[in-house]
Amino acid sequence: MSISTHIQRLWSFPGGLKLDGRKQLSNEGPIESAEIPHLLEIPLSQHIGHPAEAVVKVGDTIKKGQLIGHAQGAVSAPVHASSSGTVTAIEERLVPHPSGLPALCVIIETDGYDRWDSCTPLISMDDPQHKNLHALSAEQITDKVAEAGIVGLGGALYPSAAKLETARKKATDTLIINAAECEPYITCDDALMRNRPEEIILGILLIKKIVGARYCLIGIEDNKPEAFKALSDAITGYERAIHEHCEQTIEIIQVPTRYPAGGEKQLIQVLTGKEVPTQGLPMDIGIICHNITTAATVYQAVYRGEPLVSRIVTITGGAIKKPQNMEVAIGTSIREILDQAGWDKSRVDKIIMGGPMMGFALPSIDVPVTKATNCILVSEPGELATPPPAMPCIRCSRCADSCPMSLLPQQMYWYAKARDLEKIQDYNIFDCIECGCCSYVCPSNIPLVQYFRYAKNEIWDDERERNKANLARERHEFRQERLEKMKKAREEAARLRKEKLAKKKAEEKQKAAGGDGEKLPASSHADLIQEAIARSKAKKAQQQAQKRNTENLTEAQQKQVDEAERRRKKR
Amino acid sequence: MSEYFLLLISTIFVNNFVLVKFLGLCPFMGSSRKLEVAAGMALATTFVLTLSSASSYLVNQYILIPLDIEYLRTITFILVIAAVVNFTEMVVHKTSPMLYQVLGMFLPLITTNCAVLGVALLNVQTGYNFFESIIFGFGAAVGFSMVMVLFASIRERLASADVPEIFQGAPIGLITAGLMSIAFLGFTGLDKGLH
Amino acid sequence: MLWGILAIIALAALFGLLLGLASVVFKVESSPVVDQIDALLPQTQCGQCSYAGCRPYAEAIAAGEAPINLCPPGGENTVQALADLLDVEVLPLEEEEEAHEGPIVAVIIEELCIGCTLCIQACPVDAIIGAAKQMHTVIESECTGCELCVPPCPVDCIEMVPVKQTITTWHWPEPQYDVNHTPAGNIFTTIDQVLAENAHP
Amino acid sequence: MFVAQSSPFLKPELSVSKMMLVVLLALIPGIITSVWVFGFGVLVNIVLAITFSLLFEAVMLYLRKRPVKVYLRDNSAFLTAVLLALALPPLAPWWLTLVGSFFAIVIAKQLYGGLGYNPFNPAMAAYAILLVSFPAEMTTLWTAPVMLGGHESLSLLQTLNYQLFNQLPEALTLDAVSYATPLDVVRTSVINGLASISEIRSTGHTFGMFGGIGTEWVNLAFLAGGLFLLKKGIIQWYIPVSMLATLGFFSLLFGSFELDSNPSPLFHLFSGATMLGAFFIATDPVTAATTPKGRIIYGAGIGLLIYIIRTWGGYPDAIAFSVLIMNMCVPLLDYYTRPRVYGHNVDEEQP
Repeated sequence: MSISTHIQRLWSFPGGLKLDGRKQLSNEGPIESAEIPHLLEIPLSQHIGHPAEAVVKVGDTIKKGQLIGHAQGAVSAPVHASSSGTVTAIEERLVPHPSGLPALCVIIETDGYDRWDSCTPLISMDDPQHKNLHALSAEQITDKVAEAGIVGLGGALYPSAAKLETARKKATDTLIINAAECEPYITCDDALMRNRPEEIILGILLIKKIVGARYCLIGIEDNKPEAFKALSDAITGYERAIHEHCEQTIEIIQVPTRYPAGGEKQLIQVLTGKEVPTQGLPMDIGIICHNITTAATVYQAVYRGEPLVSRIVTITGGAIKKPQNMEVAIGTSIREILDQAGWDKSRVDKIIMGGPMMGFALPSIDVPVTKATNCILVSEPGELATPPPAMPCIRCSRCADSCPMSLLPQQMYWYAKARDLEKIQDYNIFDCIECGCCSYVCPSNIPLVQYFRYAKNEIWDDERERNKANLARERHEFRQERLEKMKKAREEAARLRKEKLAKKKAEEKQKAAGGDGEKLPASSHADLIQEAIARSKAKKAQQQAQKRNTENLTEAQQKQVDEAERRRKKR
Repeated sequence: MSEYFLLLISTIFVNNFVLVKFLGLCPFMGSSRKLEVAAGMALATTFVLTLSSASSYLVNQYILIPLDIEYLRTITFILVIAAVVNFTEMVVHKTSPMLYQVLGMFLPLITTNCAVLGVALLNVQTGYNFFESIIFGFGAAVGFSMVMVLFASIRERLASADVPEIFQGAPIGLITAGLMSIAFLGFTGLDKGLH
Repeated sequence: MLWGILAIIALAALFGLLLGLASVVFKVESSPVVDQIDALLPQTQCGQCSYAGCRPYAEAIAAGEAPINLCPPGGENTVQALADLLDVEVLPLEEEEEAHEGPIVAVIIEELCIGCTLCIQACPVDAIIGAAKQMHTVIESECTGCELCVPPCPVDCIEMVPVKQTITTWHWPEPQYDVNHTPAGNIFTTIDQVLAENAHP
Repeated sequence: MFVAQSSPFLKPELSVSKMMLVVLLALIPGIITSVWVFGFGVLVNIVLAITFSLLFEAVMLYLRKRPVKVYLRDNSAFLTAVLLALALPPLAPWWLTLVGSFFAIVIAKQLYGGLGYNPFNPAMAAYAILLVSFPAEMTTLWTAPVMLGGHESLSLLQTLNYQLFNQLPEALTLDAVSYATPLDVVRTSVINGLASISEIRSTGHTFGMFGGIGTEWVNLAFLAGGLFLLKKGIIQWYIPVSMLATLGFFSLLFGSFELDSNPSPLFHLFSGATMLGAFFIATDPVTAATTPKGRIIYGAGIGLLIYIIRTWGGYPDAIAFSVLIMNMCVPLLDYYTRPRVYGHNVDEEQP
């Protein structure tokens, strides 16, 4: 059933939570711009897939937007310098990751000029009717997106070029732009929609052109009316441009506010009623889903030629004096942007990157902002929960009722604790999107999401070990065969030699027997040995004799020989 | 016909072989650690029970009574059961080697399993005819299997329960079996009531 | 009395015949269980189970001669998997020497190596490349950490190094914070570094 | 080392002890009507049961080296004690409650690992063991409902005196005080063919307006408590509705063609401990099934078993046995009634 121009009805997803959005803290006011930091630490792996490989050397002077790490392999994304300066080091530095482990970063000392590298936009800005958009081919735009290092900014961090490429090949008829932003506190998409709606619309047109989708839907939660209005006005503003390039206009639909409506699978289910097949992709049902910030970044890459070097970050929480949205260069240390926003150090309880439902606690604040940083939440005591120790599970099934994927967290928890990895896969643990609803509603305060992450990792580790063991077995068996073959070859050679020897001896004996008939036929064993000894003594004597052919030497040669003799004796 | 149905109900629920008559406890406790193993064991026991119940009736009716050597009943029954068990062992070994490897120790045990011998002897004692003895054997087996599978599923869940150290494994299994038999006492008097 | 004995003998003969027939019909070839056990073993071929490699150990287990807890590299998981497969009790692993947490890999110290190829012959999975009098090195991805190459080396230039954990191999620890065993200290996300700094800047 | 707390970081104010407290709150109307109808024995039982249970729980937790205070405050032992007390006969002697509490807390719960691990409902396991081991005390010590008249009702002191020291006031004998429960009367008369329903109704001792005399009000109070729990969301509708519907359906089915020997559905629903069983005992989350489909089958199973045992079985009120038997089937039910997960066998329903 394809969707007609206007959506007849909205579907809904099971479970989910009614959360206090707490967005009013930071959704007013313009997008501030952060100062240029003194030092930039740009991690080389800010995306899913192979990390980028550094192309600059220590000491190079680089300009803003210049490539510092090119992509490796099919699924990878390049990394660019977010300000001009000199590369002072390429080493392992702390990066925002729950493990607190370091990763390879390019360290740039900025010179403050912030000079842009030569940017090559594909289309010029001053083209009101956007006629020349026709001239552009889908491949050109995709290459530009790949070259600009654009990744899914909704949190998935999947290189967008690869995703668009596969979507273009498959029959994708619906493009969904995810502007739901269901996590509490986070308002960076909201700020973008209010302040730069035209960038978003043009970005969407570009993506629609690449993917060749017939319909385009923007899903936005109904708790952001101002953003909805700003986007609708922008759509009417670009009415003619939209009609120019696609039959169906861009529809913007308000979905009910319920966490996790912003999940890719949940938004698809709400807008189209379709379900993404398990372990499959939205493309399998002809849909592709992109975050709204990613669309705006595509606009910047194509229309302004700027790679992805900065990001809008919401800085909010009880301990922040003035919560706001700030455009920050990637690589800036979080400590600097917190100082800029102003935070009351004595009332800090938790510092979290991302939202309170799916974000993680930062190991330290001297870590850089990366492409994934959409929000820094600095909470005051009492604002976020520090749950008491977990009590045993009483199987009340509130978690199962709240699970948007209708899984059974209480059973999965039971088997995760018992490390029964087959049974937990029977309960489809890999369909869990780690949204946190089950941990939220659990009356015994059990950290269910951490149990499920732990179980998933254990299963992956098991598989990796299984493959390693199989490989080791194959190598071992191959080695056994090789040794077998070598032993056989050696035996073969020994047998051949013995045969040859026996044949030779038979001939000798036969010759000897032929010479003096009356010699005893069976020469006893001892005689044979005597003969052998005699023979070898003769040979040695003969060798000894012509060891030193020094008869007709010239005078000079003779002196040299004596010289060598003396040296040899001395040693 | 309702009389056969009543016999079946009373053998399965009212005087269940494991929980009320306490026969066949060693395979019940021994191979109920995992559900698949318990199901395999239950299947094998059902096969053996029904077959040996029928064949022991025939042997008794057409060999022991005519030759009036009833005093040899127990030995011949054991012989019959041993034959049936060996036959089953071969069938299981052929059909699912995995089950055979896992059941390994318990399959010959069925020979001396008191439930199997119990059925054969009870058949003769209560004077069931051929069809009734098959129903009785089958009912006993279904009762045994049902309780075995339920018990195994509970024990599998108890495997990761926070049971105190000294009670883990068999002790908690026996307590659970005790509670199950008390629950089954709820069925007492059902067959008299149904009459 | 006589009839009784005769009847039993006849019955026994009859059943013997029947069983002989059945055993022919239900002939069974070699038992596939050995392969299943072998599939669970970590294949390090290290011989710490006093058998010449994983396959012989699997055959010993299948034949019932060897207990299931002789495999230190496999550790707790292998014992658990074998116990599940064979439905036997989970025996605790004998921990003689200190168990190194995390996988280990052999590394050849290049300065000391004299190229004697003794370790190459000792390695059960050909994970060491090199030739006589040439530099030897261990292929890290292939090495199973079985430590068989350490003793034969005349100049002791092989060391066992734990594999370093990176961001991609790190994973969430099992949650330990429940009411029965509450760990010391505050488990939650108060970042000690930041708070210590702020409390007394 | 930096020990990370995993997301989510938002938590509503909720805990197991609060949930159990709300359940206890919902029990209060039922308790008050019981005391009003059946005398102070019920109250004495409750107090005794609570003290014994908490004592046993504390001792067991100490022996198992578990933090005693934390677990005691989760009110689960408290709730088990009250449920057990409400199931015991009002004049039950003190040692009956002691043995009952011992079995409920020590054997049926703590030996399995305490809260959350016991496969059998502790209160019902204890009740079943008492019913089987002390049939005399469990069936004869019921007191007549107050609205029946003609029976002396004992004051608090007299009840205490009887229950603790087995002494009755001089004028009274046990028969004068005790009374056969409606279910027991119906069962003994019908099974042995002594009298038909209409004859029993005429005696006026057994049938009240819509259920057993006296017990109908107690059941009504528990029904009210149960509906309160449903509204507060502590329990879901699956188990009570499916249990009561099955019980009603079968009593209607069999009642329709043998009117004289089978009591009406209302009688079944509002006598004995049906409502207490449906809303408070069967819905114990630890021992009940967890999936919606599983819960419907679990409730239906209990309803059917209650009807079978009450009509043909050997015991008058079969709540305990039915719950225990269905508890045995819970692990299988949970495994085979898993809901369809998002994205699984998706092709047919795709709009």
